[in-house]
Amino acid sequence: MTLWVWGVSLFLFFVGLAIVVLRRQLLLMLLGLELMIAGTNIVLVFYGGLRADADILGAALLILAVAAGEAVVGLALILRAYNLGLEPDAPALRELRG
Amino acid sequence: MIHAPFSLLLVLIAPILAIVAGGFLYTFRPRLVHWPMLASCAVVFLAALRLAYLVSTRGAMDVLLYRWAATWSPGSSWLVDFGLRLDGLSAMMLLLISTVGGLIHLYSVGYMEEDASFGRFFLYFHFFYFSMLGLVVADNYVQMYLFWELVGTASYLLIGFWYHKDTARRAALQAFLTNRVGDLGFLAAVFILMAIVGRGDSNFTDLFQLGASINPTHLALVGFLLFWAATAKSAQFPLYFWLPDAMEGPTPVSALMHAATMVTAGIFLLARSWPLISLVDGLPQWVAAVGALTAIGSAIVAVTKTDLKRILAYSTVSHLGIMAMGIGLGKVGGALFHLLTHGFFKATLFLCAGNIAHALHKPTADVSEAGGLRKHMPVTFGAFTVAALSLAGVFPFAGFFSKDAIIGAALERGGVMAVAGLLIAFLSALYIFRMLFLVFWGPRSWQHPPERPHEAGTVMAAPVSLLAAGAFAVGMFAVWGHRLTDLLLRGWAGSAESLSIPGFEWPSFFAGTSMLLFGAGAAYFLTTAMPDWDPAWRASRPWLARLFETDFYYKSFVSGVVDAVLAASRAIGEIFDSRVVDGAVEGTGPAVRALSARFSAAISGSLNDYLWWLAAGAAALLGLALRTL
Amino acid sequence: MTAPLTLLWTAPLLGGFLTLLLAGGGAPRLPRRLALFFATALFLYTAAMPLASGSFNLAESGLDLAFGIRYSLALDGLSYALVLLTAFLTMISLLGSWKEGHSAGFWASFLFLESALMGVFLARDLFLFYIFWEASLIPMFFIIGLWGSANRRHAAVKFFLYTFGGSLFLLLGALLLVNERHAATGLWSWDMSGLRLDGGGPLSVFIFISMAIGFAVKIPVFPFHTWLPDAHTEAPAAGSVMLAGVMLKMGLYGFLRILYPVFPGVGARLLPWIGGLAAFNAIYGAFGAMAQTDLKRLIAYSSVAHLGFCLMGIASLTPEGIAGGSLQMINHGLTTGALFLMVGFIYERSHKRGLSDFGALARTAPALGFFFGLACLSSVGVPGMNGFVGEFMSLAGMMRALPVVAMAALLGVGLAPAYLLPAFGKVFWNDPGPGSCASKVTDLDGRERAILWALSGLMIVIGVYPRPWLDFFRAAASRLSL
Amino acid sequence: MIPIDPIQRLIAAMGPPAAFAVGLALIVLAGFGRGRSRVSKVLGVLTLLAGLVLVFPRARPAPAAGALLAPDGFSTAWQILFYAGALPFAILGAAGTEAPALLYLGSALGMGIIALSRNLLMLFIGLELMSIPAYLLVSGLGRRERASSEAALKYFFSGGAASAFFLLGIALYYARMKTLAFAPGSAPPDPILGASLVLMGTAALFKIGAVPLHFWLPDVYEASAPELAGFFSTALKAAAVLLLMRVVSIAPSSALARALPWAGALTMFVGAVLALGQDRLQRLLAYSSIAHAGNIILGVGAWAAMGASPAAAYAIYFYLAAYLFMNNGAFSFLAVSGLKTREDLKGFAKGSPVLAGLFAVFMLALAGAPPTAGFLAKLLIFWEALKAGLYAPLAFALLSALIALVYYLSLVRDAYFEEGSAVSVRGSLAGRAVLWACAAPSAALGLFPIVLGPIQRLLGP
Repeated sequence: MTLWVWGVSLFLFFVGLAIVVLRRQLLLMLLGLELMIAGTNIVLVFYGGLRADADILGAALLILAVAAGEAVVGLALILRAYNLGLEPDAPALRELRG
Repeated sequence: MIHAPFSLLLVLIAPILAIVAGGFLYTFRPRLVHWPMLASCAVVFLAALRLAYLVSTRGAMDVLLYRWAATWSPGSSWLVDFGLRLDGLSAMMLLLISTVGGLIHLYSVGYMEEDASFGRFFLYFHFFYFSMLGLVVADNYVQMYLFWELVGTASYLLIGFWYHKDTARRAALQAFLTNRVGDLGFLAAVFILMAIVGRGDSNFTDLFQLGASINPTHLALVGFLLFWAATAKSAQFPLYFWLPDAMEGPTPVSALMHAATMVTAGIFLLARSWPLISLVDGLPQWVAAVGALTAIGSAIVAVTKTDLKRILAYSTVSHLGIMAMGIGLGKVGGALFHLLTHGFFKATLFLCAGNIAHALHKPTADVSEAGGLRKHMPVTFGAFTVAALSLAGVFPFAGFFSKDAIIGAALERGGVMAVAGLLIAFLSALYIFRMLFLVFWGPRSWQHPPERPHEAGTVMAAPVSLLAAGAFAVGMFAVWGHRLTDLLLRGWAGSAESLSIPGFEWPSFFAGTSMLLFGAGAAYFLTTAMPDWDPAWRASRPWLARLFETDFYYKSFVSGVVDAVLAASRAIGEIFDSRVVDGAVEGTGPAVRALSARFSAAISGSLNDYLWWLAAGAAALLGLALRTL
Repeated sequence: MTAPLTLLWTAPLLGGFLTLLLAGGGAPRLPRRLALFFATALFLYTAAMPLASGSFNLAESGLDLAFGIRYSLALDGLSYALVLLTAFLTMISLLGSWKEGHSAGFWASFLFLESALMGVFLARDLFLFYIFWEASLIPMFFIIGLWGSANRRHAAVKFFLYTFGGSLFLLLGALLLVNERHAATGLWSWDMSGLRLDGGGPLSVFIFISMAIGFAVKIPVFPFHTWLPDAHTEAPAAGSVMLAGVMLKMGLYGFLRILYPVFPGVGARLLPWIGGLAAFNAIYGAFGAMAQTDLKRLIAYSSVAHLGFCLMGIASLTPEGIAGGSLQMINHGLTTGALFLMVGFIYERSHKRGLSDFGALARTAPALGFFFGLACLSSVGVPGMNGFVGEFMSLAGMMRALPVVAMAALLGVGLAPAYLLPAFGKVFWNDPGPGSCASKVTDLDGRERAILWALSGLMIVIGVYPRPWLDFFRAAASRLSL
Repeated sequence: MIPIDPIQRLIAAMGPPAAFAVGLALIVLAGFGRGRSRVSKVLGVLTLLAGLVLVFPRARPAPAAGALLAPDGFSTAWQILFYAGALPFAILGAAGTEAPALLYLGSALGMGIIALSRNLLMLFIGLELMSIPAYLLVSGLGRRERASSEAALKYFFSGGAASAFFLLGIALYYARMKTLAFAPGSAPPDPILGASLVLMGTAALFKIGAVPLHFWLPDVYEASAPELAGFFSTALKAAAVLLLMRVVSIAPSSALARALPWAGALTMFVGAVLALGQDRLQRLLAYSSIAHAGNIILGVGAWAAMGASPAAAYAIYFYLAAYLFMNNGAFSFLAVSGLKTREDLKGFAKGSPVLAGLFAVFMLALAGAPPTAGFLAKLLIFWEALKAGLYAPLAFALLSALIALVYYLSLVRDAYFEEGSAVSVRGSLAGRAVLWACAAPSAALGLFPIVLGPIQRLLGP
């Protein structure tokens, strides 16, 4: 059971990572980030149940909240970029380099 | 407190005071600079006489002046003392230097009268004189080396005195550098001796007492190195070549250098070191061989030269060779005797040459430009003749006695040395009579100068005459009274036999005089009987001219060595140092910058790349963590 | 005065800041006057110090800082000689550039430099030593970079980087040394004096070599010498004087103060290597100098050769060698200082330094010719002048330690006139060629003569009677010799 | 034992964060009034100062069992760095609205929480609380809007991914240890735990700017206002270092700890080499901060290798403290002078000698030239590395120090030796005050390390 949960969790994490690394649309990348966090959270929730640890469930909730806050900030940043006329696309963001 | 005869201190103090006074005078009255110098010469001459008397009555003495340098450590102390050595050898040298040097000082007052750098000349000149005085009274090798180098330095300044002349500049540099090559030998010998003594330096008396107890290998090394030093200063093969060029300086400089101050230093060193040199197996033979080679070679070259001073310069080289030969044959006394007589006649000859050049308004004269000066310059002619006869070794002129002592020893030794001795006698007569005939009898060729040649003024003629008198008389005085040998024996650390000077002896008289007559006859034949034969004969054989021009190609070899050193310096200083050593330093900058550009290119600006590297970094760390699974 | 040694390095520092602060007051001459006042006062103070206390052995009690670092200063013969040299040459340098219309920063930089150099020679704590050692780079960096000649920017950066890089080896060695001491005694201490590692283990050898590289860059020893010609050539005359006169000596001082006392065994073991390298330096520098066409560059290479002799004497580990090598440091400071100053005077008048840019200066500027010739002879090592004494004793020492090396180094002695005299001849004797600047070079004025008389007088005095000067190094010589 | 009342306990435990909460509330309230920009600026500075004062507890009670937050010597020492490091930004930047003050106070609050945490969850929250305002600050406070926006996005996504790694590390830790609480040396040697520490360490190293996790850093520093980059490079970096140390301390012989010296060597070398090629000053300083990060990471590696030696901790702390002054000074100089590229710098010393002098002090200090603070900082790190036997990384450190000197020195050369437009800049009073306040310790801290003596006692036994 533990292995299964770990499997799913890591799968989600690495899919998220792959999205973040490989995809170019910023919104999709944001999704990837959330996927990484959510994937990890699965393990925490699982262990919380398994070990009847209320603290960890609370922690999972807190992490969700933080992730949501992060997502909001991410969206705000993307929006601002869009408003400034930048394409919401990773390869377009290459003014700074070298 | 220093316990020394005041006259001994005076020998050094008087010139120093004169130079300091002259230095002050120089700044506001440069025309008066010669007065303190002349006064100093007079004082030194009187002091030398007094010292000779002191030595012969009271014997030799060592005087400690002061401790020059010293260091202390628990195990050992190291020190170098400066002192004065007064013995027969130094007394004789002092007499020679003060007499000849003083007279040349006087002569210079006339000779340099019109030169713009009159004051500077006397400052340098007296410094030269002072250095040589210091050299002969030095009490140990370090001190001797000190003055030895000062002599070289002064000669550099004086040979290059007319520095507007390219040849003078070159000759000065050549003289200094060649001497430096010899000095290295001296320095090395000093170091070895100091290492042998173990506690720094020691004066001659103590050192020579060590003599036989020194490791023979070390001693041989020291002996050869000292001889090497002497070959440079006394112009022996292979380091003789600077001397003929050194006549680029004013004539009084040449006279002083050839007669009293510079080239005599090497012979003096050999004589001083005789107690060591005589202990080394084979070294005296070497000295004799080198001396003979130098004497013959340079005499041959002297025959081919036409410049007055150049002939005399090669003649000096030849005579120094004779002296070295004498020392090598164990006749130190004879060699020193010859040094003494040579000082007189060579000074006379140079000053006469100076008179001639002066009369012709040239810095130096060629035999082809002179000719028939007999009537116009009677005093010069007389002096020159006396000195020439002395040089050639005509009985009873001074040169005869001293040369006779050496030729006699050569004949005694027999074999190659005997042949060499006779050959030298022949050759010296040949070149000096050739010169005499050409200059004073030969055809006149000086119609063109604006005014007729005239005799030199009294201030120049008087010293010349006095020197000529010396060139005549000093031999008889020294030999028949045995005074020189007696003097030299005071404080002598070698065998008494080495100082003995034979009196008149028939075999060597006949041998020497017959060679002399051959030489004189040959000279007459070449210059007067068939004056055109020699130039024609030589003109038809250009290789021969080249042979003599380059001193049997030896000069070409030397300039090759110099060029090689210069090329090496360029290779190191211009190419190796800046391209290789510094190139490695300067090259790092561009190399790191290139690396920087590489790294910079990796930061592409693409967010995906950034994240990829982030993941890769994490993966690498993870791999590291799991590797230890 | 309760802290006479602290005063030695704080006074010039204070003077430097004052000079900078008072610069804005609209009195253009004030900074240089102030700087000269401080330099002169400090020199007089330094010179009077042993007179007042009867000895040049002084120590300050010290103050513990963090990390085993101790603020401790002391003076002994070796330090005193170099401190005196620093004070003297700083004063001379300032006087020598008196007429150059530099800003306050120039004058202040020399005081800052003096402060750092004093600190180097006074410090008895490795850390303190290193701080002063490196701090001396900063003023010199600005002196070269701001007031140097055409290629000064490159030279300044190269100087700083190269010597800093060398110092990193020194730092590494120092750190290892402190760790070693901790391993041996359980004490964290950077104190120099009580430190002695007799064992010649590989670590000791490593530390020795590492620190030696740091010092070698400064001296400089082949192959770490290439910063020097650039720095010397581009620096203003006064900067070159300080650089050659004092800063090169720091490396040798390091050998004398740190390496040999701490590692007597290793020093003896490496004697052939260091001695050989030193002898090579003497020859290499001479060959390098011979090829130069720029007067300053030539003198710079001559420094390489001379410092080779110094190092050789010290490395011989005989009393006469150490004393001679140390005295040669002072001699080189005076002689090369005088040469650089005179090149500066020539440059100030003509803005040229090439050997072929001049000719017959001995006729047009006889006083300059006299002093230059005198300094050349001293540099050549003509006896009777200071240069000979140091060279002679260094060689004598090496002759006892390792005759082969001394014999090889004789070649360097022989080559010295082969580069200096031709250079002298070209500038002072040769006929001026076309486009020569010789006519611009007027003769020395009174101030310049006075400076050169002071330097030349010392050259002769030391040469004729070196013994009292050798006394400075007596303690070091007897302590360090094998 | 004297009983301590809960309020006192709270203030003792987390006085500064509490103060920040109050300060934040006040600024929000002030936002309704007039002149809010100035008021919020003053309030922000006052809050930071209050935080600095409250860092020092009058009594340090033993933490309650299972406490999420509890002060110790490290937290006290490091919080000083955070709040002092934020001051130049608070004084120089943050104009316009109350938003910047809110953001940096929030970020500082996050740092405080990192310092006080005894629990991985709190560490994570602190990390996020520190980072999220930082993303927004970058976006909002650049001189070039588009570039700032781009940099903020890059920062956000990289940082988000790093946070996710940290989270995964937490999950692994919990799986293995059954708790989120951590304590020094509490963990068994175990590959799972090793992986967990590595993942958390990655996030910390990312924030420090270790190679190859450094790509975001130059972009962010370049696009931010200079004073903001100063804040990031000092306070935020110090927090990340403490985060790394907390993670490493869980198992000082883990793979992470053993990798650190090499990571440090790589970081300082690459950072120094990269900085060498830069013409834009802010980017150059960004790379230079990577090189400095390498030294610190090496220090942390040595600290871990010697079993959390107090001396090494102090070396790290001293480095961060010196760096706080030098780098804030350098960035503040850019803010005050308005210089952008090396071309602008040429001839600067002619027009503005005083500012140029301060600049030279910062550069020499950053280069680590004695007698500046930067020298002692580097020396202490090298010394610790030597003590720990990290010879090869130390060789890299020496080499990198030399390379670093090249670019700092060329900047000084440009300012002093090159010809150029001699602009005369005086700077505002606040600007000059900040510069002098940074320059004095940069120059002299190395000579008087005794000033930090009390801190040394905090970190040591």
